[in-house]
Amino acid sequence: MLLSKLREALICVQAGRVTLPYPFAPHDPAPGFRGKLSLDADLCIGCGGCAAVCPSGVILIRDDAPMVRTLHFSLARCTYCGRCSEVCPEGALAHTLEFETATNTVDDLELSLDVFMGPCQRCGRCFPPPTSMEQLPVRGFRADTSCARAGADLPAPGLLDLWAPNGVTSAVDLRRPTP
Amino acid sequence: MIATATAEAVTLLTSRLGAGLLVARELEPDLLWVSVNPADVRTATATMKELGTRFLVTVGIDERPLGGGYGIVHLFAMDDAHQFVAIDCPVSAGDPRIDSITPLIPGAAWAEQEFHDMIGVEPVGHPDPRRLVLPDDWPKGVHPLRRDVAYNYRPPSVEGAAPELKSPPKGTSVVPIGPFFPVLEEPARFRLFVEGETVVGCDYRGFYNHRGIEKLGDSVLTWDRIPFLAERICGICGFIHSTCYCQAAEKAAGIVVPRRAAYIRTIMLELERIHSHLLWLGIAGHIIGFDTVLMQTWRIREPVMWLTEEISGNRKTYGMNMVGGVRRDISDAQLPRIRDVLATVEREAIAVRKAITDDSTLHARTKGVGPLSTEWAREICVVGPPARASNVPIDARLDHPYAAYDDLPPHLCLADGCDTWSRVIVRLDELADSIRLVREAIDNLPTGPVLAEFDEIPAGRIGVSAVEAPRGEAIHFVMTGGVNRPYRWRVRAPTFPNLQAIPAMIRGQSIADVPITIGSIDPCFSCTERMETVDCRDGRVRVYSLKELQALTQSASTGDGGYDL
Amino acid sequence: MSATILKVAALAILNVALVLLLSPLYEGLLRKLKATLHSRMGPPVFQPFLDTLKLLGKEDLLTVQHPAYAVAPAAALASVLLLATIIPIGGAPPLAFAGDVIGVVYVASMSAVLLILTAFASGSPYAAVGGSREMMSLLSVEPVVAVTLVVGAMKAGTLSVAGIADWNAAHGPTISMTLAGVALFLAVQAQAGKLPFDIPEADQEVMGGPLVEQSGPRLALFRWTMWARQLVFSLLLVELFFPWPRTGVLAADAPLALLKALVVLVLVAVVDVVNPRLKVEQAMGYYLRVALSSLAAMAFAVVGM
Amino acid sequence: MITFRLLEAAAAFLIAGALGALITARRGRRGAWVSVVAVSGAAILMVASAVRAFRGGGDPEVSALPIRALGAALRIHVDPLSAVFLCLAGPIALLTTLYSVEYMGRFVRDGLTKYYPVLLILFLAIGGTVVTTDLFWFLVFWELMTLTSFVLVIFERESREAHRAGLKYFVWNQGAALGLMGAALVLWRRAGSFDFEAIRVSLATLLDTAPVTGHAVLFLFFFGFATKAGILPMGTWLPDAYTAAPTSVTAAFGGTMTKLGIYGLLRVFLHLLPLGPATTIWGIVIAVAGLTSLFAGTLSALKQDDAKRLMSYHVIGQVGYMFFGVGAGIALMQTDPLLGTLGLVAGLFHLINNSLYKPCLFLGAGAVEYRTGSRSLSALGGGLGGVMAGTMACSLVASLAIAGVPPLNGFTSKWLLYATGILGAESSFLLPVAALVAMFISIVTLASFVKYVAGAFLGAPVVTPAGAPPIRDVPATMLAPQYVLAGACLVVGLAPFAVLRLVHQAIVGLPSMIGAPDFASLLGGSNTTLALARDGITLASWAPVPLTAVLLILGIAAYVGLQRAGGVVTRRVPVWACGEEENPAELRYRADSLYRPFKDVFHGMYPRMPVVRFEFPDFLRRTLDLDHWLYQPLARGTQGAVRGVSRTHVGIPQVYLLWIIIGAVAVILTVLLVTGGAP
Repeated sequence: MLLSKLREALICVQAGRVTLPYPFAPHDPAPGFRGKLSLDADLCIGCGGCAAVCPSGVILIRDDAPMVRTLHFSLARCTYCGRCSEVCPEGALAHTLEFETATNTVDDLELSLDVFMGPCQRCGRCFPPPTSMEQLPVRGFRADTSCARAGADLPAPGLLDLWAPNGVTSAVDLRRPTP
Repeated sequence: MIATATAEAVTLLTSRLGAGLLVARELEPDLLWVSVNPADVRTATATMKELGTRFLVTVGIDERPLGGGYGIVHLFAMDDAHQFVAIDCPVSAGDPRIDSITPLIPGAAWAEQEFHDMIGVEPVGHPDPRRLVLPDDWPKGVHPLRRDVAYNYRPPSVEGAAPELKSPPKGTSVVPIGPFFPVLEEPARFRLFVEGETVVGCDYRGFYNHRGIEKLGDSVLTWDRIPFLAERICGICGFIHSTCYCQAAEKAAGIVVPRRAAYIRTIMLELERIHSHLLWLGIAGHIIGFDTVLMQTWRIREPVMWLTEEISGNRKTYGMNMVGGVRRDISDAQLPRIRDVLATVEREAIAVRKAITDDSTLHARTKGVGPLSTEWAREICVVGPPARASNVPIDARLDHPYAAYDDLPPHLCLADGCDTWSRVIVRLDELADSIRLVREAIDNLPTGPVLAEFDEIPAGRIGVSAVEAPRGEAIHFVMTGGVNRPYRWRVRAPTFPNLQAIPAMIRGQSIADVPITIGSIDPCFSCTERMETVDCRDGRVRVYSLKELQALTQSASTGDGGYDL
Repeated sequence: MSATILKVAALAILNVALVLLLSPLYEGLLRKLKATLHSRMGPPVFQPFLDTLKLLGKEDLLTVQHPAYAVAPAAALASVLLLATIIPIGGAPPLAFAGDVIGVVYVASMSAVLLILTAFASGSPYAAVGGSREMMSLLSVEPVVAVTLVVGAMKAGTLSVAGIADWNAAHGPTISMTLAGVALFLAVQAQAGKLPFDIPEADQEVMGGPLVEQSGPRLALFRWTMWARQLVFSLLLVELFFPWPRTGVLAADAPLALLKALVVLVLVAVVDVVNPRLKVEQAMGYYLRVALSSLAAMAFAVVGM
Repeated sequence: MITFRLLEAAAAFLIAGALGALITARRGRRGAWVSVVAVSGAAILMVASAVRAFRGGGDPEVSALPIRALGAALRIHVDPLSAVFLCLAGPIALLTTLYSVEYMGRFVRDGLTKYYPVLLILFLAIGGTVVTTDLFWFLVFWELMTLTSFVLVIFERESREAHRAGLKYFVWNQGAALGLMGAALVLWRRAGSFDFEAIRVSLATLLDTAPVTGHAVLFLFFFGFATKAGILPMGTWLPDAYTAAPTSVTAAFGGTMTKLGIYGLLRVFLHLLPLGPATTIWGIVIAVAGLTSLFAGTLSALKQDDAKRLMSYHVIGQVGYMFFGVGAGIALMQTDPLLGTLGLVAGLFHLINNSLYKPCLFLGAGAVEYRTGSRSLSALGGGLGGVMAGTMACSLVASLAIAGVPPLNGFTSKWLLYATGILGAESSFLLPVAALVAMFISIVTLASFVKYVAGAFLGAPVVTPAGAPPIRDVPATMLAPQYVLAGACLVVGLAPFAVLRLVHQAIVGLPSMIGAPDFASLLGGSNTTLALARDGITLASWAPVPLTAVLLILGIAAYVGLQRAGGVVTRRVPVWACGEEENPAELRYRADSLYRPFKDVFHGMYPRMPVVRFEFPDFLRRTLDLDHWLYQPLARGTQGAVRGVSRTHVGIPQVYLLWIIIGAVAVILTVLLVTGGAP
C-alpha cells in the first residue's frame, strides 16, 4: 500500500514537467505530417483526379464554360487524408506542416480556382490537353477573392484582373515566370 | 470443401429445420451462408446457440431493388472453428415482420431494435419495442436504410414528440447521467433509478450521434473513399474500422493483400491498441478522481502518438488503409525509432503497473465494482477486454485471424475477477503483449509491395470481417454492389454489445461506481452510433450561429432533432 | 479597558485578514505543486484570486429564489472567518474569551451545514446526493476532530484553545498529543476536501455535488470558504499539536505558524496526488477506524503519556 | 398562601375551562376559544406563582384534603425546581391550545368533545404533579396525567395505528406507574406518611438497613420515570404514541409531559434521597441509560421517513442528553461539586431548551401536515419553503437549535454537558468518551433535521395539482406559537444567563444539593460570557453575543461586499439535469434516500428494538376504545355509562390491563371513601 504510493510518487517526480509551451513556442510536427493543403495553381492541369478520390468531398469541380473549369475547395471539411496529393499527377496539391487552421471566418477556408483548359473538340467540355505542347497555350488559372485571405500559398489578388466577365479569357498566363 | 465444424452445423440445421432450410453454402472459406425460412428463425437461432456459437450482429438489407424483400441476416461466430455463420431470413416485403430472437439471445436486443428502426422489419416478441436509433421526432414509417429513402432526406420533425422513458420503480428517484455528463465524453443518457446511493435500475437512451454513416457508404461513396470515412467512425480506434472495412471488401472481392501490407496493418493496429489502452487507463483514473494516473499515462502515451505521426503523417486517423493494402510504407530508417519508443513505453508501463497493482485504494475503487458474470457476459455477447476479464476466452485475432496475426499469435489475456479491476489487469497484460507483437512484427517485416492491384469489384459478393479493437471485436459486413460501391455496409463497433451489459453491471452498485463501471467497458458512443457530419454531395457547409447551436444542444438533450442523414 | 478591546479587535482583524488573503494563495501553491507532480505546467500561483475575481463578475444563476439561498454563501465564509478568530495564529486566539474547543468544533461545522442546506435548497438531484455525502463526511470526520481536541483538553486540563496550545508548547511532545495530531492531520484531508475524500464534490460522479447549482459570486464565496477552511484547520493542527518552537513574539510566531500550516497542506496535497477518490462508505469506514484508534490517544492521555 | 391561592385559581380555570369546553364543544370553535381563555388564565397564574418562588417569596408548604389513615394530604409547595416546570408547562399549554384552535379543525369528525376537556385536565395533572410534595398526590396526578394522555393518544378513533400505539403507551406507562405505586407503598409502610420530608428520612434509613429493598425502590422510581421520559428500552412506546396523537398534543407531550420524568428523577434522587454512595451508583445508572438512549434514539431517528416519528425518536435522544447530564451530575456531586452542579444545571437547562425547540418542531410538522395532509418526507418531496416561509423559518431555527448550531440555545446546554464530560476525565475515563459520543450524536441530530428541513421545505418549489387550491402558510393562530418558540430559542441562545441563573437556583434549591457552588463561581459573574473556572483558571468559555456580533459583521461585510463588487445580475434557470428532463418530479431526491450509506456502515450499531406485536381481536379493540365504553357514555349520560361498563365485562378474562385501570381507580376511590375525605 504505502510502497505503492511511494512508487506512484516516484513516477510523478521522475518525469518532471513534460508539457510543451506550445502556443508560446512553435511546435513542429514530424516530417511527412499531413497538414494544411497547399495548392500550386501553376501546376494544376484541372484533371479532376483529386475531386474523384476525395472522401469528404472537399473538392468540387464545375465546368462553367467550355474552357473554364472551376475547382472549389471547402477546406473546412478537409480530413487531411492526403488522397488528393497522392493522386495529383502534377504535384500541384501538397500537404504542408501547418496545422493551425483556426479562423474567425469560414470563408477563409473556401478556395476557388478556375483553370483554363482546352475544350474537347467533340463535346465541348473542358479537357486537359494530353501533351505539354498542347497545354502550353491553354494553361492558366484564376483564383477567387477569398483565397487571398487563406494564406501565402495562394496567388496574389492582383491576378484577378485577368478575369474577363464574358468568360473569354486570355490564353496566356502572364504571371508564369520564364525558366 | 466445407470444414468439419460447419458441416456439422449444416447437418444439425438441416435436421432441425427440414424444409425451412432454404440454402446453405460456404461463401468464403470462413463464412457459411444459411438461408432459412423466416418463420424458422427461432429454431435456427436455438440451433446456433446449441452449437455454442456466439451472436455477433444482425444486418438488415433492403433487397427489394434486387427483386426480393428484406433480408435479415443474423451473424454468428464459431470461434473455435474460426468460422462466421450468417443466418439469412428473406422477409417478404408485404409483411415485414420476423420473430424476435432476443428472448433466446439477450445480446441481440439492440441489433433487432436497430433493424426495426432502420429497415422497418418488426421483431415480433421483442421485449423492448421502443426506438433505439431513430430520433424521437422522426416520423413513423420512414426507415432510412430502405433503398427508396434518399441519403439526404430530411423529414419534417414530428410535433410534440418525446422520448419513451421507463418510469422509475416506486420509492426511487432518478439521477440522470447524461446526455451531457462530465466523464462521458460523448452524449449518452442513463437515467439511474436510485434508492439512496444504490442503483436499482436504469434506463438508457443513446444514439444521439447517429449520422447515417452506413447510408453514406451504401449510396454515395466509392470503395476507395469509404476507408477514410470508416476511419472516422471512432476517434481512438479508427484504424481498426478502416482495416475491418478493407478486409471485408477484400474478402468479398477476393483480393489478396501483400504480406508487407498485412504486417504494417498489424503494427498500426497494435500501436493503436497500445495508445488506446494507455488512454483508457488514464480516463479510468480520471473517472475515479485519480488524475495523476491520467496525467502520467497520457504522458507515457504521447511518444506513441508522435511515432504514429511519423509513420502515417497523422497522430490519429492515419489514413493508411486502402482496399488491397496500405498507402504508406514504413521505411527502414523508421525502425530504430519504433524500437526506441517501444522500449520507453515498455519501461514506463511496467513501472506504472508495478505501482498500481498493490494500491489498496485503487483496489477499493475497482474490485467487485461493475460485476459481469461469465454466464451473463456470454448471454449478452460481450466482447473484448470486458469479456476476457469475465473469463470468456475470445479474441478475434486468434479466433478469426487477419492481417499478420497468423504469423504473430497474440497471448490470450484472461482474468476471472469479472470486475473492473480484472478489466484493468487484462488491459495492462494486453498492453505488454502489444509491445511484444509490434517488436516481433518489425523484426520480421517482409519486403514487397504494400498495395495489391485489382480490377472492378464484382457485385453481389459478401464479406464479413472481424478485427479485435482495443475495446473488443469490431465487425464489418460488406455486400458488394455495382458502380464501384457497396450495396450494403454494416458496422458493428465493440461498444454496441458491451454497452448492453451496462444495466446488469450497475444494478446494485452505488452512484459512485456507475461512471467507472461505464468507463470500464471503454465505451465509444460515436463508434456505436457511427457518426458522420457533413453532407458530401451538395458541398454546402452549414455554419451554426450561437443561437442555433443552443437550440441544437437543447433539442439534442431531449433526444430529438440534431441528426439527419 | 478600551485598550484591551482595541488590541483584541486588532488581533481579530489580523487573523481574519491573514486567513482571507492567504488561503487563495495557499490554494494556488497547492495547485502548482499538484501540477508539477502531474508533469504539467499548472496555473499561476495567483490563479485562485483571478478565478475569484472572474466569478464575482459573472451572472448569478438561481434555480430557486430564496433569501436563505442568497445569504448562505456569505454566512458560510463568515463562519469560517469567525473560526479564524477563535484559533491561535502565532499567539493566543483574539476571541479566546468567547469560545473554546467545543466552540471550535461547532463553529467549524457551520460552513458545511450552510453548504448542505444550500445544496438541498437548489433542488438538483446531484446537489442532493452531494449534500447527503457532505453530511455523511461531516458525520465521520467531526468525531475525529472532536476526539483529538478532547485529548488536548484532557492533557491540558482545560477546554481553552490557548490553554491547550500553551500546555503543549510548555511540555513538549507527548505520545498522546502526537497521536492526536496525526489523527487531526488525517481529518484535515477531508476538511480540506482533498482526495481521497473530495467525495461530496466528486465532479466525475455528481458534477460538483453541493456546488452544482452554485454559480458566479455565490460559487466564488463557497470556494473561498473551502480554501479558508483548509488553512484554518491546518493552522489549528500546527498550533495545538505542533506548536514548537515558540518565541512568544507574534511577529515571529505567526509567520512560523503559517509556514508550518503550508507544510501540512503540502503533505495533504501529496496525499491528494497519489490517491483515487474513495466511496463515501469507504471513507466513513476509514474515519470510523481513525476515530476508534485515536481513542488510543485518549488512553495514553489518561495514563499521562 | 398566596402561591397556593394562585395555583388554586389556575386549577379552577382549567376545570372550569374543561367543563365549558365540554358544553360548547359541539358549537364550532367556541369550545376551543373557551379552552384558550382558560389556559391563558391558568398559565398566567402558574407563571406568577413560579415568579414568586424564584423571588424567594416561596410560601411555606400548604396542605389540604388530608387522608389521615394514609398520612397523605394534598401538600402544595412551589420550590424553584417546581417553578421551572410551571414556567414551561403554563406557556407551552397555552401555545399548544392556541395552535389547536385551527389545527383541530380537521378532526371534527372524531368529535372534539373529548379533546379540549381532556387536554385541559392533562394540563391540570401536569401542574399538579410538579407542585405537590406529597407522594400520594404525586401519584394521583401522575395517574391522571397518564389516563388523560392515553385518551389523547387514541384520539383518532378510526385509526388502527392509534389504537395500537395507545395500547402500547398504556401498557408501558401503567406498568411504570404500578412500579411507582409499589415503591411509594414500600416507603409509606416505612414512613407512615406520603410526605416528602418523612420519606426522605425513611429512604435514607431504608438504604442503610435493607439495601436490597432500598435499591429495589430506587429502581422502581428510576424505571417509572425513565419510562415516562422515554428512555430506551422502556421508551419504545414513545415514537408510536407521539406519532399517533394529534400534533398539538404531541407538542404538549414533548414540551412538558415526558419531561416530568426528569422532574421525578430530580425529586427522588436529590430530594427524597440524601447524597451518599447510593446516589453515585444511581447517578451512573442514569447517565448510562441516558447515553444509551441518546445514541440509539437519535440513530433510529435518522432512519425515519415520517416527520413526526423522526422527531419522536429525537425526543428519546434528547431526553438521553438530559439523563446523561443529570446522572453525571448526581454521580459527580460528591467528588466534584463544581462539575456535579454543572452537569445538573446542564441537564435541566437542556430540558428547558428542549421544551422550546421540540414543540416548535412538532408544531411545524403539524403545520405541514395540516396543509399537505402528509407527514412522509419522501412523499412531500420538499419545496414548501416558498409557500410556507414562516413555518419553514421557525422549523429551521428549531432544527438548528436542536442540532446545537451556535448561537442557538441547544448549543449552550450541549456545551455545558460536554464541558462536564470532558473535564470530568479525572473522575472517570468514561466521561469524556461519553461526551464524544454525545458530540457525535449531535451531528447525527443535525443530519436528521437537515433531512427533515430538506424533505419538507427545501428544493424546487412544490407544484400543486391542477384544480387543487394553492398551498398557503398556516393561519396566524398556528403560526404565532411557532414564532414564539423559535424566538425563544434564539433569545435563550444569545442570552442564556438569566435562564441559567434560574436553573441553577432550581438545582441548588434541592435539599441534597448542600455545598453546591454558587452561580458566579460556577459560570462566572459576567453577563456576556459564560466562563467555567476552577482555581481562577478559565477552563471553558462561551460568549454567544460577541461571537454572533463578529459573525454578523463578517457576514454582512461579505454579503455587502459581494453586492457591491459583483453588481450581481441574477437570472432564474431550471435545475441542470444533464440535459432537459421531461419529468422534473422524478428528479426529486427522496428524503429516505439520504444518508443510506451511513445507515449501512452503522447498521450493526442500530439497536434491535424489541418488537412487541399487539395484535388483538376486534372485540378487544372495541373494548379498549374508551370512546365506546367510557367516554361517550360519560358524556351522554349515566345510562349509557352503565351499558358501556357492563359491556366491558363480556368475555374478557385476559384483559389484565383493564384490571389495572379499574384497580387504580378503585384504590383511589376506596381510600377517599374510607377516610371520608375529612381532614
